[in-house]
Amino acid sequence: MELIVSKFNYWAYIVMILVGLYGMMVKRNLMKKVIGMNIFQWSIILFFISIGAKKGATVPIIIKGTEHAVKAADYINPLPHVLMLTAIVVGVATTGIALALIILAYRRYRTIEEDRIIEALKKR
Amino acid sequence: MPGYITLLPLTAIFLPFVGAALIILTGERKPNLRESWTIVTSFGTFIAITSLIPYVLNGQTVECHIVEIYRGLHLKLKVDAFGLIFALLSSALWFIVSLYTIGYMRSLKEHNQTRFFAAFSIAMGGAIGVALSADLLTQYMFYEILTVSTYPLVAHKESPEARRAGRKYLAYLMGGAVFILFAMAMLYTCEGSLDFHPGGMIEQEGRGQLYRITFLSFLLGFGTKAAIMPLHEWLPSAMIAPTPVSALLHAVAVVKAGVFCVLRVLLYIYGPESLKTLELSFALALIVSLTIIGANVIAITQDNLKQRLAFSTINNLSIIILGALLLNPVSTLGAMLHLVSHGFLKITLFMCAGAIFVQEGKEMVSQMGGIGKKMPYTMAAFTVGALGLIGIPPIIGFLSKWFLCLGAIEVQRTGFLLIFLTSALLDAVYFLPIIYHAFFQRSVEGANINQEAPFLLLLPLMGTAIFSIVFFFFPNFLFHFQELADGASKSIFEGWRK
Amino acid sequence: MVKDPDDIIVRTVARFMIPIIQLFSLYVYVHGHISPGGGFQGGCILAASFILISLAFNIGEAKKILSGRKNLLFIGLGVFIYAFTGLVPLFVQGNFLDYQHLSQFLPLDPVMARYYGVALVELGVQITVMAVMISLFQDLVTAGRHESILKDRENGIDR
Amino acid sequence: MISAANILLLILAIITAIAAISVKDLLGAVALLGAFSFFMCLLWAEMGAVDVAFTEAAVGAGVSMAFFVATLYHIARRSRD
Amino acid sequence: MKAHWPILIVALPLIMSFVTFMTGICYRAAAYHLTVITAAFSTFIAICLFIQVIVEGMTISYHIGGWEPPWGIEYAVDHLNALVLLATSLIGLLTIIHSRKIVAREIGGEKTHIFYALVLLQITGLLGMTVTSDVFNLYVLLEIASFSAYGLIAVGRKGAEFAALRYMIFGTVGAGAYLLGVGYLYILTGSLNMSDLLRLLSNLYGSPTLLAGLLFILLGLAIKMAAFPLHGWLPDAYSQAPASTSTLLAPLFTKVVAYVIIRICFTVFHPSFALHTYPLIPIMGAIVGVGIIVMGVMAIAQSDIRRMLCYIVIAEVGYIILGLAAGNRLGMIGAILHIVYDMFMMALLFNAWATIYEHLKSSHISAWRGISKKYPLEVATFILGGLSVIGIPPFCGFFSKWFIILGLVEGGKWFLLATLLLSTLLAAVCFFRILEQTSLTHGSNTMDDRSEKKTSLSEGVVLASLSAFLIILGAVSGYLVSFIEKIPFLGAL
Amino acid sequence: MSRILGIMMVTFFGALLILSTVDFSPWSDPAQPAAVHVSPRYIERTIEETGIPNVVTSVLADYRGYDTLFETSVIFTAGVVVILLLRREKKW
Repeated sequence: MELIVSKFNYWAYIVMILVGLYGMMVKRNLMKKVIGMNIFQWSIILFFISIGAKKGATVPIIIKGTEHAVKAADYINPLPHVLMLTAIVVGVATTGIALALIILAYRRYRTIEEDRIIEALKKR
Repeated sequence: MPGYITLLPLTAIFLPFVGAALIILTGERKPNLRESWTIVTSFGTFIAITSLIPYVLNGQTVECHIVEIYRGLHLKLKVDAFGLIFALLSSALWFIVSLYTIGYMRSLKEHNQTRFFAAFSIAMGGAIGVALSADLLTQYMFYEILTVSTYPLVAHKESPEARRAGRKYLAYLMGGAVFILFAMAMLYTCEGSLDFHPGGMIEQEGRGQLYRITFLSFLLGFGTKAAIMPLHEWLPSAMIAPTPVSALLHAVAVVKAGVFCVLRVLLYIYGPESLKTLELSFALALIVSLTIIGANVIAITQDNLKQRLAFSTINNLSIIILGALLLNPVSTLGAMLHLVSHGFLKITLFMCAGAIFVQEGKEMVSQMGGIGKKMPYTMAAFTVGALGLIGIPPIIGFLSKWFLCLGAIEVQRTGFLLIFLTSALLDAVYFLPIIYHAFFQRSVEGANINQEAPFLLLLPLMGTAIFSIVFFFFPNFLFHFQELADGASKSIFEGWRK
Repeated sequence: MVKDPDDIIVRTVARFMIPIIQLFSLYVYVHGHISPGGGFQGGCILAASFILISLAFNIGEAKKILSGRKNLLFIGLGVFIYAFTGLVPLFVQGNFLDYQHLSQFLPLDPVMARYYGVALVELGVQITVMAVMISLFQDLVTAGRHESILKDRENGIDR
Repeated sequence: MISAANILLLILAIITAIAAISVKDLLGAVALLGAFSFFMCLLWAEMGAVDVAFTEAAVGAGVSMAFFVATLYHIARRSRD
Repeated sequence: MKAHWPILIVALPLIMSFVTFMTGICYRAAAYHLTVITAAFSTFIAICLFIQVIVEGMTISYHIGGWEPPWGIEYAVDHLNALVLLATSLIGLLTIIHSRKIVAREIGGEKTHIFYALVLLQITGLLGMTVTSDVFNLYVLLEIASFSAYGLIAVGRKGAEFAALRYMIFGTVGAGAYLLGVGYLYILTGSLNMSDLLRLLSNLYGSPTLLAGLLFILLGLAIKMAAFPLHGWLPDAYSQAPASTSTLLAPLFTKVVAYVIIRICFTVFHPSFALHTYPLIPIMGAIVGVGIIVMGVMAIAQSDIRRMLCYIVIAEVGYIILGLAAGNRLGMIGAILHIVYDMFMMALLFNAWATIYEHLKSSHISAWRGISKKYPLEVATFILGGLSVIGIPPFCGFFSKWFIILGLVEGGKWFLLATLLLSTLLAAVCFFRILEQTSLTHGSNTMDDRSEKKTSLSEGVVLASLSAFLIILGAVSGYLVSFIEKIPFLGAL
Repeated sequence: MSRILGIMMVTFFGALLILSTVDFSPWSDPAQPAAVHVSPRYIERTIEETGIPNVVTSVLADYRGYDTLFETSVIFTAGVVVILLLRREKKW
C-alpha cells in the first residue's frame, strides 16, 4: 500500500503508457493508432516532468532581485522541461506526418481499418 | 636469391586474373584476340612458375607477404617443393588444355565463349593460388575462387540438366566450405596461426578430442572437393559440362586442388606424428580404401565413357590420399608423383574422349567399336593413358604406383598393398575392354577411313601422351617432379617441429 | 471548415480576435526570456491566428495575407536563420552556436550577446513553426488540393 | 507526498485516455484526446513545468486538435474498434 | 576551420538542406548539384577526420556552444565513429550520384528539391547519430533520420504510405522506448553526456532501474535496426519505397543504429555490464541467431528481388549482433568491421538492383531471366555484391564474417556459430539462384528491346567503384583491424 | 498474429516498467541525482552567463541550443514531408 501511494505518480504514468501502447499496437483503426501514439508520447513526457519535480521548489524562472544569490534547491530542475519541449515538438511532427499518411491511405483504399487494407494489398 | 624472385609467385597468380579481365574486355567481338590472351597468359604463368624451380631445388622457399590481417593471420604466398609440384602440373596442363579448348570450342561453335574462357582463367588463377599459398587462410581464399569460378563452367550448357549439375556442385562445395571455415576458426583459436609447416604445426597435447573434431570438419570440407566416397556425388553429375571443363575438373585444377588441400592438412597442418597419436590416419585410410574399391566397382558398370573416367578419377584421388596416409617418405613420394601422373594421364584420356565426341558425337563405350581405325592417333594416346593408369610400364603411372606399393611394404601394411593391387586390377577391368573394342571390333558403320580429329585437338593429347612416357624414363625431365617430390616428403618426415 | 460558414458573428469575432492573437504571439515571443513562452509557443499561436482565418473565412483569405510561396520560403528561412546564427561564430574562432562571439559583430558585451543571440534563434524557431503549422493545416484540411478546392468554391460546388 | 488534486488529475487523465482509444466515434475520440491533453497540461503546470504546460496548451489543445479534425474531414468517422 | 570539422560534418548537410529547399522554390534544377556538393564536402570532412584520428591517435572532442561537456552537448570523434562517418558519408555521396536519373523519374521534376532536402536531412541524421556523444541529442537525431525516412519511403509505389505508416508506428514505439531508457539513466545520474554517464554509472550497476533503462534503450534501438522479432516493418517499408530511397536507406540506416547499440552498450556502460553482469547482448544474440536463419529462409522464399534483399539486410544486421554477443575482442572487431563492410555490400547490391530495375521496370525474379547478356556490368556487380554477402574471400564480406566466426569460436558460442554458418549457406542459395537466373538461363524474348535505355556513365562509375571498394576493403582489412583495435573500450575485453 | 505480438509487447513493456519503478528515489526528492548533478549550474549561473531569467529558455536556446536546432529541423522535416506527400498543385 505504501509502495503504491508513495509512487502513485509513476504507477499512473505506467498505466497511461500501456494504454497508449495498446492503442498503437492492438487497435486496428489507423486513427486510433495515431491517438494511441499521442497518448504514449505524452505519458513519456509526464514521466520526464515527474523526474524534474522537486519538493519545496518553484518554477524555474529566476525571481527578480535574487539574481546574486540563486540557490538551485529553490527552483525546479529545468533540464527535463527542456528535453520535453523537444519531445512535444517531435510528437506534433509525428502526428502531422501520420495524419497525412492516413489521408493518403484512405484515398487509396477507402478505409482506414488496418486489416481491410492488408486484405486489399493481398488481393493485388 | 635476387629480390625480384619474390614477385614471381605473385605474377604467376595474378596473370590468369589479368587474362580473365582482358578476355572480358575483348569480348565476343574479336575471338582471335580473346583466345590469344588465354594462350599468352597461360604461357606466362607457366614460365613464371618454371623459373622458380632452381630456387626450390636448392632447398630454398620463396615467400611473399601480401598483407597481415591480424596477429598470426596473413595473406601470404610461399613456394615450397610440394606446392611447386602442383603449380607446375596445373600451369603446364593449363597451357596444353587451353590449346585444346580453343580447338574444341571452335569445332562445336559453343555459345558464350567469353564467359567460358574468363571463368577458365579465373579458375586457373585459383588453382595456382591454392598451390602457392603459405597458410590456410590464403589457401581457403583461392579455394573459394576456384569453386565459384568453376560453377558457370559446369552449368555452361544452360540446359536444365546442366543447371541441376551446377546446383549440386555448388551445394556440395559451399557446404564443404562452411566446414572448412569452422575448422580454420578452431585451428586458429587453438594455435594462433594457420601457417603450413612441413611435418605439422599443431600441438595437440590435451586437446585430442578438439583436434579430432577439427580434422573431421576439414575432411568434410576438403573431402567434398577431393570426392571422398560419400561426398563424391557431384563429380559424376558435373560430367555434363564440356569436355575441357571435365579435364579441368579432373586433371588440372578442381579435384586436384581438393586432394592437394587434403594433403596439406594431413602433412603440413597435422603432420605424421599427430595423425598417429590421434589415431586418425588409420580411420581415414579405411574410408579412403573403401572409396578406392567402391569407385572402381561403379566404374565398371558405367557405359558412358566420361562417367567411367569420372569414377576412375575418384579412385585415383583416394589412392593419392591413401599414399600420404601410410605416413612414410616413400609412399608420400609416391602420392605426390601420382598427383602428377594422374594429371597427365587423365587429361590425355579426357582429351581423347572430347576428340571422339567432337569427331563422332559418341559418348558411350558400347558405340565405340572400331573407332581405333578411324582415329588411330587419338586412340593410341588413349591407350597410353589407360595403360598408365593401370600401372603398366613404360608409362609414368607405373612409377608412382611402384613407390606407393613400396611404401605400403615398408610400413608392413599388407592390406593397403592389396588395395593398391586390386585397384590396378579393377582399372584393367574397365579400361582394357575399351581399347579392345576400339581396335579389334568391327565398326558399326564399317567405314575404315581415317577421320582424325582436328590438329588443334590432336596436338595437345599427343603431347601429354608422349610426355607421360618420357617421364617414366626421365622423371626429372624439365620439371624435376621426382626431385621435388623427394624433397617435399623428406622435409615432411625430417622436419618435425620438435 | 471549407464550407463557407455564413455566420456573421463568427466572422466579426474572428476579425476582432485575429489581431489580438497575433499581438499575443508577439508578446509570448518577446517575453520568452523572462516568462514562460518563446519561439515555439509564439509560432504556434501565430499559426493559430491563420488557422482561425481559414476556419472563419477560407483558405484563400489566409493565402491573401501569406501566400503559399512565401510560406514555403518561411519554412526554410526560420531554420536557416537559426543554423546560420550558429555558424557565424565559426568565423571568429568561436564554437558552433557560441553566441557570445556575436559581440564581435554587434555592440554588445558577451553576456548580452548571448541574450540577443537567443532572441535571434527564437525568432528563427517562431518563423519556421508558424510556417510549418500553417502549411500542415492547409495541406491536411484540403488533402493537398488547395487550388482545386478554391476553384470549386468559385464555381459554387460544395465539397 | 502527492496532493489530492494531483491524484484527481491523474485519474481523470487515465480515464480520458482509456476513453479516447475505446470510443468508436473518431471525432469523440479526438475530443477526448483533447481533454486528455488538457489534463496533462494542468498536471504539468501543477508540477511547475510552466513552459511545457504552455507549449502543450498551444500544441495539444490547439494545433494538434486542428490537425486531427482537419483529417477527420476527409476520412470515415466511425471506427470498428 | 580544422577545429570545427566534427560539427561541420553534421551542420553543413543540415544547412544545405534548408538552402536546397529554399532555392528549389524558384530554381529546382540546382537541387541535385547542391546535394552532391554537400555530400562530397561531408565525405571530404570525414576523410580529414579519419586522418586526424589516425595522426593524433586520440578522441577529438568538440563543445557545441562553448559549454563544457556535462552541461553542453559534446561531439566526439574517436576511432570507432571516424570509420563509420567515413563509410556513411561516402556511400551517401555515391548513392546520390547514382540515383540522379531514378529520382528524376520517380519523384518528378516538381518535388525533386524537397526530395533532396529530405535526403540531406537523412544524411544529417545518420552522421549526427554517429558523431554525437550526448544521449538525448542522439534521440533527436534519430528522429530526424526516421522522419526523413518516413517521408522518403511514403512517396513510393502503391502501398508505400501504409508501409510508411506502419514503420512510423513501430518507429515511434522504438523512439519512445529509447527516450524512456534515457529517462531512467537520467533519473539515476542526472547527466546526459556519454562519458559522464560512464563515470557516474560505474557504481550503480546493481540497480534494476539501470537494467530496465538499458533494456528500454536496447528495445528501442532493436526496433529501429530491425533486429529479428521486431523487424516486421522493414521488408514492407524498404520494398515499397522508391528505388532511389531504398538505395540510400537500406545500406545506411540499420547499420548506423547498430553502431549506436555498440556505442551505448560499450561506451556508456562498462563493456562487461551488458555482456556478463546481465547477459543482455548474448540473449539478444541468441534471438537474433534464430532470426538470421528465419530471415535466410524468408529471403529464399521471395520472388521479388528487392524484398529478398530486404530480408538479407535484416540477416546481415543480425551478424553484427552475433559478433557483439561473442563477447570478446575478435567478435567485436568483426562486428565493427561488418558495420562498415555491410554498408558497402548493401550499397552495391541495392544500387545494382536499382539500375536493372530502371531498365526492366520489374523486380520479379522471372523478369531477370537471362539478362546478363544485355546488362553485363549491372548483373556482374550485383553478383559480386552477392558473393561478398555470402563471404567469398577476396571480397570484404568474408573478412568481417571471419572475425565474427573467430570470436564465436573463442567465446564458445557454438549455437550462434551454427546459425551463422547455416545462414551463409542460405545466402548462397539466394544469390546463386539469381546468378543462375540471370546468367545461366536463356532469356525470354518477350521483353527484348523494349527498353533501349543505356546505363549512364555516372551510374556505371558508381557501380564499378563500389565493387572495387569491396575488393579494396577486403585487401586493407588488416589495416582496418589495427585501426579498430585502437578503440579504447576494446582494451577492457 | 500482429495482434498477439502487440499484446505481448504491451505486456513486456508493462512488466519492464513495473520492474524498473521499484527503486526510484521517492517522488520530488530534492536530493535525487537528477536534481543535483547537472541542472544546478543552469539555475545558478544563467543570469551571469546568459542574462536570461527564464532558465528553461536559456537552457533550451543556449546551453542545449543544439538540440533545439534539431527540434526545429524536426518541425521543418515534418512540414516538408507533408508537402512532399500531399500537396498536388501545379504552381506553388
